[in-house]
Amino acid sequence: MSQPTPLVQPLLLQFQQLFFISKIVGVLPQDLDKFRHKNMLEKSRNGMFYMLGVLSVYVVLYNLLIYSFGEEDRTLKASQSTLTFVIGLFLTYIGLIMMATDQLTALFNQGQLGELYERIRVVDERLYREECLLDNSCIAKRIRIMLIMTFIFEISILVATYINLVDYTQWLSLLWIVSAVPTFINTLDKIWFAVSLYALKERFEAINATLEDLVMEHEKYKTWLSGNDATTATVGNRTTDHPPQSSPPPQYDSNLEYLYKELGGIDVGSLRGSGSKNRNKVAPIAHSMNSFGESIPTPYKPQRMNTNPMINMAHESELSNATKVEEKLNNLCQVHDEICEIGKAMNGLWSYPILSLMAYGFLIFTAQLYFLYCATQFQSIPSLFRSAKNPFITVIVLVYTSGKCIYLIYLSWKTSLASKRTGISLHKCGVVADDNLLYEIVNHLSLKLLNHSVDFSACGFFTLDMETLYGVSGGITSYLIILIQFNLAAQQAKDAIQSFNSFNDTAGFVGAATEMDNESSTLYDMVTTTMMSPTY
Amino acid sequence: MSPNTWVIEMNSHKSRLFTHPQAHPRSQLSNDAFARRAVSNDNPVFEDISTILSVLKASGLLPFYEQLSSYEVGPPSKTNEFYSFFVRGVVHALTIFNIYSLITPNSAQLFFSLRETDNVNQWIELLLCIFTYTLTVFVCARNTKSMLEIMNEILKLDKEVLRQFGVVLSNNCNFSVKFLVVIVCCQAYIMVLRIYAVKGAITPTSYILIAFYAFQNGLTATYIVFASALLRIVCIRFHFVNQLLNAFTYVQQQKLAKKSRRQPPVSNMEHFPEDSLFIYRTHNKLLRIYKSINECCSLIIVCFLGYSFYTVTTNWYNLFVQITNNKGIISAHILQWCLAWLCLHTSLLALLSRSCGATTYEANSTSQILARVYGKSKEFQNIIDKFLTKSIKQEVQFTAYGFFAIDNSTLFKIFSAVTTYLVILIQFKQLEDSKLEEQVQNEV
Amino acid sequence: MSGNIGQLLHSHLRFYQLLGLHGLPLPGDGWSENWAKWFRLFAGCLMIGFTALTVVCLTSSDVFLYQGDAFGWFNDILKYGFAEIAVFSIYAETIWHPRPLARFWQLYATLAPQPASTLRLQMRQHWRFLVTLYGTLSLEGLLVCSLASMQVMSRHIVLFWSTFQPFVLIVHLRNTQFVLHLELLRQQLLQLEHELALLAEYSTFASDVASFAGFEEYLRRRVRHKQLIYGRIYEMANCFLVAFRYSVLTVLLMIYVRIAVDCYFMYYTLYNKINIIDYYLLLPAVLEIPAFIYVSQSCMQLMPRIAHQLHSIVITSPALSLQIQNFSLQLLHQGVRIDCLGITVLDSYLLTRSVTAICTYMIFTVQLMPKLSGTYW
Amino acid sequence: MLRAHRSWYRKFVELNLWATLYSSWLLGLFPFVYISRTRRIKRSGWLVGYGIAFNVLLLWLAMNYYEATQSQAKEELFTRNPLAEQINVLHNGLLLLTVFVMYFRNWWMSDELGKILNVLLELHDHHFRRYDTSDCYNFDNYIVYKGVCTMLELISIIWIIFGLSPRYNIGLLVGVLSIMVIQLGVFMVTTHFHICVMFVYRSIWIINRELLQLVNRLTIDKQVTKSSRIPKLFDLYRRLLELNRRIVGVYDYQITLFIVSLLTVNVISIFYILVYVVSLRKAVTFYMFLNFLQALSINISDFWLNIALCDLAVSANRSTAAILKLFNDIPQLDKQLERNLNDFALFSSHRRLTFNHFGMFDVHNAMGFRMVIACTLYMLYLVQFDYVNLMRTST
Repeated sequence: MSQPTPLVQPLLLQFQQLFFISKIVGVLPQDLDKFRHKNMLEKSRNGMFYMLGVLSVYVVLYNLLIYSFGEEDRTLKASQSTLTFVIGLFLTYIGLIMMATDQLTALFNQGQLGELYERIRVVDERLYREECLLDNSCIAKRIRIMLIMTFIFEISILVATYINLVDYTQWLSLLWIVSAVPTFINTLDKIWFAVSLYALKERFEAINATLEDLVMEHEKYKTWLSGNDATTATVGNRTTDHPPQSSPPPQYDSNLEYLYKELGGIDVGSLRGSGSKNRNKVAPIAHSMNSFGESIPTPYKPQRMNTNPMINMAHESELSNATKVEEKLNNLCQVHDEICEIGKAMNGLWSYPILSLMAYGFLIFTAQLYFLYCATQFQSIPSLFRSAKNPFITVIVLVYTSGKCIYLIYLSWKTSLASKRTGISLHKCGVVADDNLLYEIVNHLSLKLLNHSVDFSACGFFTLDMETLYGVSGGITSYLIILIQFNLAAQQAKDAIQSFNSFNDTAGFVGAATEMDNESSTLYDMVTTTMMSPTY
Repeated sequence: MSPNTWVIEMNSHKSRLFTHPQAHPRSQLSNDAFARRAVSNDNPVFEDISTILSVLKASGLLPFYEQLSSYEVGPPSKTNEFYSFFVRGVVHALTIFNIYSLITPNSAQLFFSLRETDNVNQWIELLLCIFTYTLTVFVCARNTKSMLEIMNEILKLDKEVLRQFGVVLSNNCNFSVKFLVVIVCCQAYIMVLRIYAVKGAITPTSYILIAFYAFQNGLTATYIVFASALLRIVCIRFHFVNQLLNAFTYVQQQKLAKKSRRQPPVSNMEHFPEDSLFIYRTHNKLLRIYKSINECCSLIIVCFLGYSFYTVTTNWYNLFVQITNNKGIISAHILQWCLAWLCLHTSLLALLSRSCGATTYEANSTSQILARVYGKSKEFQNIIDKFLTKSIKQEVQFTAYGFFAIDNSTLFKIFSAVTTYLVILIQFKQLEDSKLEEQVQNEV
Repeated sequence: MSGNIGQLLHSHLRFYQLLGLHGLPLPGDGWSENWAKWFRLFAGCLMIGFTALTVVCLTSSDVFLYQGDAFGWFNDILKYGFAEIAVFSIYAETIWHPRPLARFWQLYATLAPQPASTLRLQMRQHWRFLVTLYGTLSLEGLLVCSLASMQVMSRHIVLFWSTFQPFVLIVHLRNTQFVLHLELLRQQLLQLEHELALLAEYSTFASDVASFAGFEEYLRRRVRHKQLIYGRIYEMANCFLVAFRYSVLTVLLMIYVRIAVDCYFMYYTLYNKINIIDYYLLLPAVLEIPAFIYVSQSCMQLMPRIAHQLHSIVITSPALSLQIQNFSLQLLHQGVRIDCLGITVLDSYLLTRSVTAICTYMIFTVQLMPKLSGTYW
Repeated sequence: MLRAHRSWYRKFVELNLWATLYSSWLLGLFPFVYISRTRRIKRSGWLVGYGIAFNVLLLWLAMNYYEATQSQAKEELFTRNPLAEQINVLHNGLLLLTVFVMYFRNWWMSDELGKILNVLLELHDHHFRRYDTSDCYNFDNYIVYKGVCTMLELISIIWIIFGLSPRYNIGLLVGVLSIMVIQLGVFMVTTHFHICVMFVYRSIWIINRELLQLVNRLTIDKQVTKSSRIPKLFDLYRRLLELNRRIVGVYDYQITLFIVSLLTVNVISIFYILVYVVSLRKAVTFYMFLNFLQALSINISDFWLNIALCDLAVSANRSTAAILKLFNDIPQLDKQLERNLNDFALFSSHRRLTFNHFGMFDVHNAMGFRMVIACTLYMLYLVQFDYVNLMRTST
């Protein structure tokens, strides 16, 4: 495995800037110049100390911030109850907890992270030997885009809040900048996860693309066997004019199907990273497809186009002899399984951060909306949620927070879809090359594939799946309604019993309600299918 | 996949049915685990959970089975059976007495509280506890035979494993003792709290009530711990099977090939057919054991879950009330009370869901591991296929009487349910209080 | 697909096209590129118009929104907002990726090369779609007319409904469009199932009575052929999902939100004895979701039946059994599963869940109501 | 001794079956006649007409004497809590709908039902008859449970109505009788469904037993490596699943409405009693409490019986797949047998026995549990709402 000159360039090559940034702000403890020289993540003691120092500094500053802005909460405490105040603190500390979780987990598995990328490199080499190439160039682009987005969001939120809602006469207000730190660090950490996940997805798609290529080659081989392109063309034209009553001969059909898939292009994404020859073959077709007019006749031009050259060279398809292709299919299957394992390992590394992120997302989303409501009712809200006083800033915050969560969920969903798609492509191979020996191989392998599972979950409490969104959104809605209900009740109770001043009791309700809710929602949002799923 | 989840002791090769030419792959899946010698033959079976077993035996929930050999237990002798009957009879008599005294005002002094609802809650809690325990006793009495069968099955399996691989599977259930201690402490603490809380002299009736209440709680909890210990044992067996299978996966094969590069690389796949037979058989047996454990325990578990759900809810509610009334100081007594209950029940729920989840995971991961075995020849592929085909979409689950599956996420589900009910309770409280306010208003 | 989708489908597609819901040029009209461009442009204009309408409604000081209390006002904003999102996503799909839709129609053309000959047959073929479309449309019109006749018009009602109804119309038409596509898919699946059933019968017949030389081989080839067809149907379903990726979600969401909100309003008006009867307009919206879900469910319910028919083929030769196992594994791998962005499967269970959810929210909001109306009990 | 007892029990089961058959003939719900020559049943127009006439008459009677069966306790409730009245109206509507739909579907689908029953008969005659089913205890038990439950329901109706309204008159009697007979009809329809399900269950149970015996034979003597029974069992299994699907299709509306009405009855009765006791501050007499309790318990047990029956069949089906796994550890099987087993396994991974009504919910324990939970929640909400009303009326 250890060649002097590696066959493939390691994935980490793309992570340059991200690693530097996260090294500076203390998201990752690994060694810097080791990374710069041989693109490897290795444990380093100094990095660990640096990170711990940074973490402690953050914590201190954050507490300072809370203290200094807690000044004006004294009045709030008087007007509201002790509890809402405490809740406010709790909600603010959630961010800190999240950040600490990220950094500590990064510390604990600084070793495994390197191994993870090493495994990915090995997988790349194996894929290379199966001549399915994949280019990591787009990953660097993605990282850049994500970083830019993060900066934009953070800066906009920070500046807008600072200018509108903080009185920047006293120098202490500069501390407000610290309030952006936890989310920023958390986002950096999540970018690592997201990009690595995306890389895995690309690996899966590369495998699918190789299988599709096998199918295509076999198609061409068959058409080549079945005679010159003229007949094919005529067949094509005939079908356009008056198609045969019974469906046309299989190889022609699936040839058509293959081409259409190429044309459809977008739906599988099977094109990405599947070798260069594939690309320039597709280019003209895609071009002619841009304005999709008369449906049937158009695709025949490309077919003739890429059957024409094939006629001259006597080319053979791998699928034609099963014994040769068996090896390849076996290897692809093993690589698939290996990637699934890597996915599981990655999920294990990031499980606690993701859990904390989801909890944070749910809490902040609910709290922000609730405090927005409170602000519209001219009630006082915890000072660290002052961004809720302005609906536009609130919108930005919500978009930012929910964007992080939803993107992770979406990506993991896509990845599992791509991994499931391999089975389909495999079966296509089997059906196209109509051969008993191959059928046996394909059945065997597809049984194996059915048992390869890559499902991303947060500590096994809930799977990172789009279905989760359903439950979470339901939870948010119902809890908001309940909260507002409590708030109204408390207000009315307050007004009702102004006359005699035993009002702490009822004012407690609001706080109590909020408190209960925060206690619960952390639990609630994890639960995609609660026991009482019919009611929510 | 840490190999020290069981302890392996390699006998000489002749103790096997078939002897392998060179170091069998499974020997390195537990290199570091040759910890202790083989247990001598005359030691009691299940010595890891002997304490909890003895407790349950003493309380008549399990029979005093005879140990025929180190790998078989027999039905209890007449006297022991009679003893169990006697204990159960006593328990039922006490239960009836308690219900009687709960209905009659004898127990009035136990239900001292400012709020009406708290008393009602305590009432229901008591009744639920009594019901749960009674049910436990009944179910255990009915399931005596099947419990023995389960034990025998496990022991037979161990015996076979020993004969086949010279491996003694230890079941490290040390957690059972710890939990026993925790339970006893919590119950004792709660008893003390209760006794201190009662004003005035305590009638013997209340003493009996309190003591028996604690006794019932403790035993139910103990039974739950016992169930999870059984599950743990099964889980370890499953894990062993998976390890055996894991030795054949392509990853291990590659490692082996790398290791034995100097001598001609000899694949150890030729053992696969006979080993696979053993593995499949064991897996089926384990599944059967798992299922029968589920059948034995599920009713009790459902009851316990309901009970602890109720307890947890009411205790959260009390805590909440305590925290939110800003009139007086928060009474430390009720705080301790609630916290004791919460920690007891939460830990039990966590234990149960964790052990169920682990076992289910191991049981279902066998097919996934088998999917990594790449046999060259056709017959190997057939061997693999026939298992995989039959395990498509056939995941097993540990269900609570079919109501819902118990796994890692159960704890969360329960807590979400708790919050849902809390919301409703609190709304009621709100309404009541505002009603009170209005009455006061009208009087003024 | 020139001429071979039948004039019924042709006319209806034209109808959708004129509303900018179907971005492809139809067979028969040449100059495809220009046509396509024009349609995109038209759809773009419609989109801009609707967006402008929303902005006006939300910003103007006139009584577009309910003025009674804050909650009702908020609800109206919700309605407009979701309607706008839905319409926007619809037109965005029409404009920016027509390709999967084109692919869908190609596949349909290859799978069903020949439409039913006469119009009556076509009507019988597509009756579900026709019923859905015309039933909901006529009901809608009827209700609007009855409202216009019976309701004493306040300015709010006039403004609100005159602005909101177009959104509702577009969204409902889009829904019927989903129904059309899914219906075509369902017909294909049904066809496949029938053919498999025929094969099964034939095999049983041949197995016990008469078989001819090479019968197994013939059967095997037929099964393989069916396998290929199934692959294409699966791709059709995929194309549907990709083509209407976002609008399925947004349309369902909009209808759902509207139902939830209007239920609240209905109870509110009954509760405060206000004589506004515009909540009757909710009825078509209530009918839309089941219509859609029913079709998608009947698609998905065909899967196990196909497997059933496949396995009821009497196996006489190892090759055949291999083929059949391959097919059934393929079915296991690529089952037709219609969902909106993977968020939730569109089967009737969704219906149950949403109904219970709406009930729960109703109860919450109804409890909210006395508190909202400023008087304290 | 035990054997004798057993045989008596069997006789009792038979009695139940016969009672069901004859009473449903009497009520005109089972418009078929058995032709012993062809061992088939066939639909007879006379019975259909009789059934329609009879039931229309019953409904008319029930309509007429409806007011007479009302008790005054309810009126107080409604005056106190208008919501309760609305709910009551809705609920009556639901019950009426249930009855209508039941009769209508029963008459409308009777043709299909006849076909299904014929297939069932044919299967029974040709395949399952020769197996001894005397030790299929669950079958007997559930038949008996169902019968007993039906009887209890009827008794509890009488008890409630005469218990709540002590003023007897002819109208009351007629009304009660007609309502009772109608309810009996409803129960009969559901009983038909359950008996069908039980027969399906027993057939699957037989298949399981056969498979088990086969496994044992193969494991015991190594010589036997082939068997031709698997394809036959597979075929039977497939046909049973198909049959089951059709049965569920026939009884969709009936069972769904029945379950829903049972649940609503429970929720609403608890709600009433709570309102009556808590916010109306009526002292509830012990007799009344007992009355309420028995009605509730019987309803719940009947509901649960619905669930448990289906769950029984489903679990039996699940164990079929588990039994197939036992074939794994038999060393060298015949290729043919292997292939058949694989087909069987694949099929069972594609389709399994579910009682899925409209795809909305399929009936098993988990679903029943959820239903119960949901009902509890809704009841709590209702009570809350009553509280809210209390607040608003009190000031």
